[in-house]
Amino acid sequence: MDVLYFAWVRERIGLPRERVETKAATVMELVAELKAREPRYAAAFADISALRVALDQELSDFDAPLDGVREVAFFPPMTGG
Amino acid sequence: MDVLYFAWVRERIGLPRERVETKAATVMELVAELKAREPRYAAAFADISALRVALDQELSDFDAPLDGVREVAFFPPMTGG
Amino acid sequence: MDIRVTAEAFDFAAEAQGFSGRLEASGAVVTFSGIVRDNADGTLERMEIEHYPGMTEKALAGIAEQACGRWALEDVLVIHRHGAMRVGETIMMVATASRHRKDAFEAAEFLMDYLKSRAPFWKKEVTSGEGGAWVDAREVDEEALGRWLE
Amino acid sequence: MDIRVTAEAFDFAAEAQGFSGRLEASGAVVTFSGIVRDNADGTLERMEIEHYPGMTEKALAGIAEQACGRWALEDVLVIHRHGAMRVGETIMMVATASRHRKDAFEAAEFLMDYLKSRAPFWKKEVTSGEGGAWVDAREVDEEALGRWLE
Repeated sequence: MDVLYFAWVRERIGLPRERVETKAATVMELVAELKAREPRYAAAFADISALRVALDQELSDFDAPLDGVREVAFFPPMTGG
Repeated sequence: MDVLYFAWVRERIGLPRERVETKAATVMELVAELKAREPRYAAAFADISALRVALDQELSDFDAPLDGVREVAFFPPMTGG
Repeated sequence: MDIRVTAEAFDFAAEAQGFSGRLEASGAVVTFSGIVRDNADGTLERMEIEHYPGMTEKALAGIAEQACGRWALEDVLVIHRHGAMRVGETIMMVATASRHRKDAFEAAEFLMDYLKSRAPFWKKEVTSGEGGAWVDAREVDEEALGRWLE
Repeated sequence: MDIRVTAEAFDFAAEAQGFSGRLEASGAVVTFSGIVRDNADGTLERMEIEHYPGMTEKALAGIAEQACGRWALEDVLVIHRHGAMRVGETIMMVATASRHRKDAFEAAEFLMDYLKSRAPFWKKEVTSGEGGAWVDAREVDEEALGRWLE
């Protein structure tokens, strides 16, 4: 699965995207796996309420299942316009 | 006093403005005087609810006094924009 | 504040650009433009707009000043034509600029609602074949004013 | 419907004119444009906008389609830049066209409310001296979405 990071999430983790092999069933489980990796991931995911997630380029939520998902993206609330 | 007519009021009466000597105390009294003049005035003022009035270039109403007023204008509801 | 009543055609895009270009601090610009549209039968030859010289300028300035009192606006532009114009020509425009979009949007809608029913303009549609017909004021336009009186 | 996401600067006035010029039946055109404004200290060097290629285009098209479903619109234009831009440059614009101004205004506000909080763009302000700071989402922008859900 491709995992993408944007804005300060990208900056904290230090890369824009990576390939992740996981058996996580939900977004929350994936987040727990990532947090356990290294302090920079733990820092980026410290406050989940400050983050948004998109699954295959559609806004979703942290309880959503990852079944069949090919692309997960984490980012702060959007500030377009 | 100058009396001005716009849009279909002007067309029905047949002139855009005229000088009127009157002792009418209110707009309604002026309207009554004008209606008594000729059928074209009576036609223009037949339905007062379809008309608006401005006194010295400020929107007003038919009960308003004419004391000190120099310019009275009659017209249908505006359709700007 | 820039208020103009004119018989001349004007270039909406150039005016919008000039308006935006003069701003110092605004992040949000809203424009509205009204365009002569054809009637259902496609027979509109021209639109004729009559106005009340003197009162028109006062009414527009008064409406624009009210808008500036109610919202935090950096600038306001109102241009309104009178005389004859053809299908596709721009009848009028307003532009508002503010730091935040809410003020710019609300002020532009307020200006339009007041312009429609409180500025002394009267539209006549002249169709080929027949003569002209004065456009009736719409009840919905009068109602639109109500929301600003709460 | 014309949706563009681009790193290139664009000419707001030319786009607004092109949009209006293509219309057949609309009497009312509303535009919104967002301009990079300086910070309170006057030290903004540039604004940088990051986006999510692929999702951005889908999100904008989805929002524009929703607007077309809710209001009687003849056409919709959305242009949004990403990358670096300086004070005074146009970040984005929307334009809506309808027979009646109410539809054009409401649709433009709807588009803006959704763009602000639901399209994957992130703004960073880079000031002289210091580095950059990501712009925080504003609570008021999130609240603005609420009125379209009634």
